Amino acid sequence: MITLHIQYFAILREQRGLTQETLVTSAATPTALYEELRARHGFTLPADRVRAAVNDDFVPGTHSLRDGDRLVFIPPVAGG
Amino acid sequence: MITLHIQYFAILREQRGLTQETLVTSAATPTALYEELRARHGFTLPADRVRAAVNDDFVPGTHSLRDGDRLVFIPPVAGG
Amino acid sequence: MSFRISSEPLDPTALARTLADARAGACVTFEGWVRNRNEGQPVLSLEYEAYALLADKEGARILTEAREKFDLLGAVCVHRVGHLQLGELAVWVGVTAEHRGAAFDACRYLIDETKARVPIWKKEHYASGVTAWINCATRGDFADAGR
Amino acid sequence: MSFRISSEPLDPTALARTLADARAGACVTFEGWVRNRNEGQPVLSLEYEAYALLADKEGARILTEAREKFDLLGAVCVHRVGHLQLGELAVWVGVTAEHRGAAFDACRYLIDETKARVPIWKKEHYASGVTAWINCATRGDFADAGR
Repeated sequence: MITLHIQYFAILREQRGLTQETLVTSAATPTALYEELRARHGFTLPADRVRAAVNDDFVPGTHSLRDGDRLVFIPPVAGG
Repeated sequence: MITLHIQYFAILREQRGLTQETLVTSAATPTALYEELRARHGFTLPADRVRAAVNDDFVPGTHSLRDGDRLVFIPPVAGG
Repeated sequence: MSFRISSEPLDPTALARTLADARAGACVTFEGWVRNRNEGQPVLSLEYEAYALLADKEGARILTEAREKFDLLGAVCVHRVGHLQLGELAVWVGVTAEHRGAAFDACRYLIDETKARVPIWKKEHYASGVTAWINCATRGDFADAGR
Repeated sequence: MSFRISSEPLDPTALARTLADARAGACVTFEGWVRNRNEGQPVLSLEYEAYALLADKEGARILTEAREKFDLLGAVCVHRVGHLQLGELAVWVGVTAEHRGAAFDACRYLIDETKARVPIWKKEHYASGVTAWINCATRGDFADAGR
């Protein structure tokens, strides 16, 4: 189990009702954690539309999470 | 013979030393008149690099000039 | 060259002044304004939210790319965050170059890449009272509206 | 939509204000500045001279073409004439549109066509004391210089 600090923005912030939280998880990757949180909190965005950042850098969804990482899930940006 | 009012701009104004003049000519087209003036005043631009306007509209070099026309020879514009 | 996020209103005149350069023959600017409709719906206002730390990093990368691709002299990109009203300036991009081709191309590149890649989100408030995070609909248009 | 020749200095802030439009999401501007070199020669100042009656007509035609080609909301093009110093604004083009693609394309079209077709001439004054009407050389570069 690892401890992660998660920060939420935009639609995820509103759906979670929090700007940040610290949690203990067995999820090994951002995608695995997102699926876990999505099931728990009813996030409407599927995992393939959400990018991840660890310690303020983009990472692939398969990135190996480490104890103490700061994680942000990034909904689609404003675009057009 | 027709009477024409000619206005000069930019390099032609400087080479002619006048901003405008009225003259009587047998030239039937802008190109013919330009060649006549070029020989007389030493304009450096060849006729094929100068456009013509009659009564404030672009015309081809072969346009038929009429008595009383206002004529402008247009050196290459600033471009770039 | 600078990229930044601003929670204060943008001042185009002051921003343009920072680009003054005796070598520059061309200055191209892009301004993104809050407009009164989007895809047919009347819009009342917009909220922009940014993940500032990563936005700054990604913005700096985009500026570096632009400098490599185009023959630039200067470039500034500033994006507002917060609640904006109709007509307000949401983003300002200004580029200087010796010649206009590079200035146009670089300005276009900067705004296109910023909109596509920088973590800034936009929420529209409609006259109907509904709101929607743009590009976050998942079950047809505006499926997430109002949540 | 307007095109004009100005013998007074241009004020970009005031010009941009005339383009305000609640339907517009994008405003692209081009500024042409007097730069300190051209093709390797140090430039001290520039003179612009226009054949105003025909310039106004040709400018109006270019605006009409742009409106037909691109999905514009507003467009303004103003060109200075007279003797300009380094850093001064020689030409200002501003375009508004719902979307930025049209605004960029139209702004580019307006300045490209204006420079290619509108009867406005430019004379450069060099540090060497020589002057030259640009594009009017006939026997190699700057053959007409100083005449």
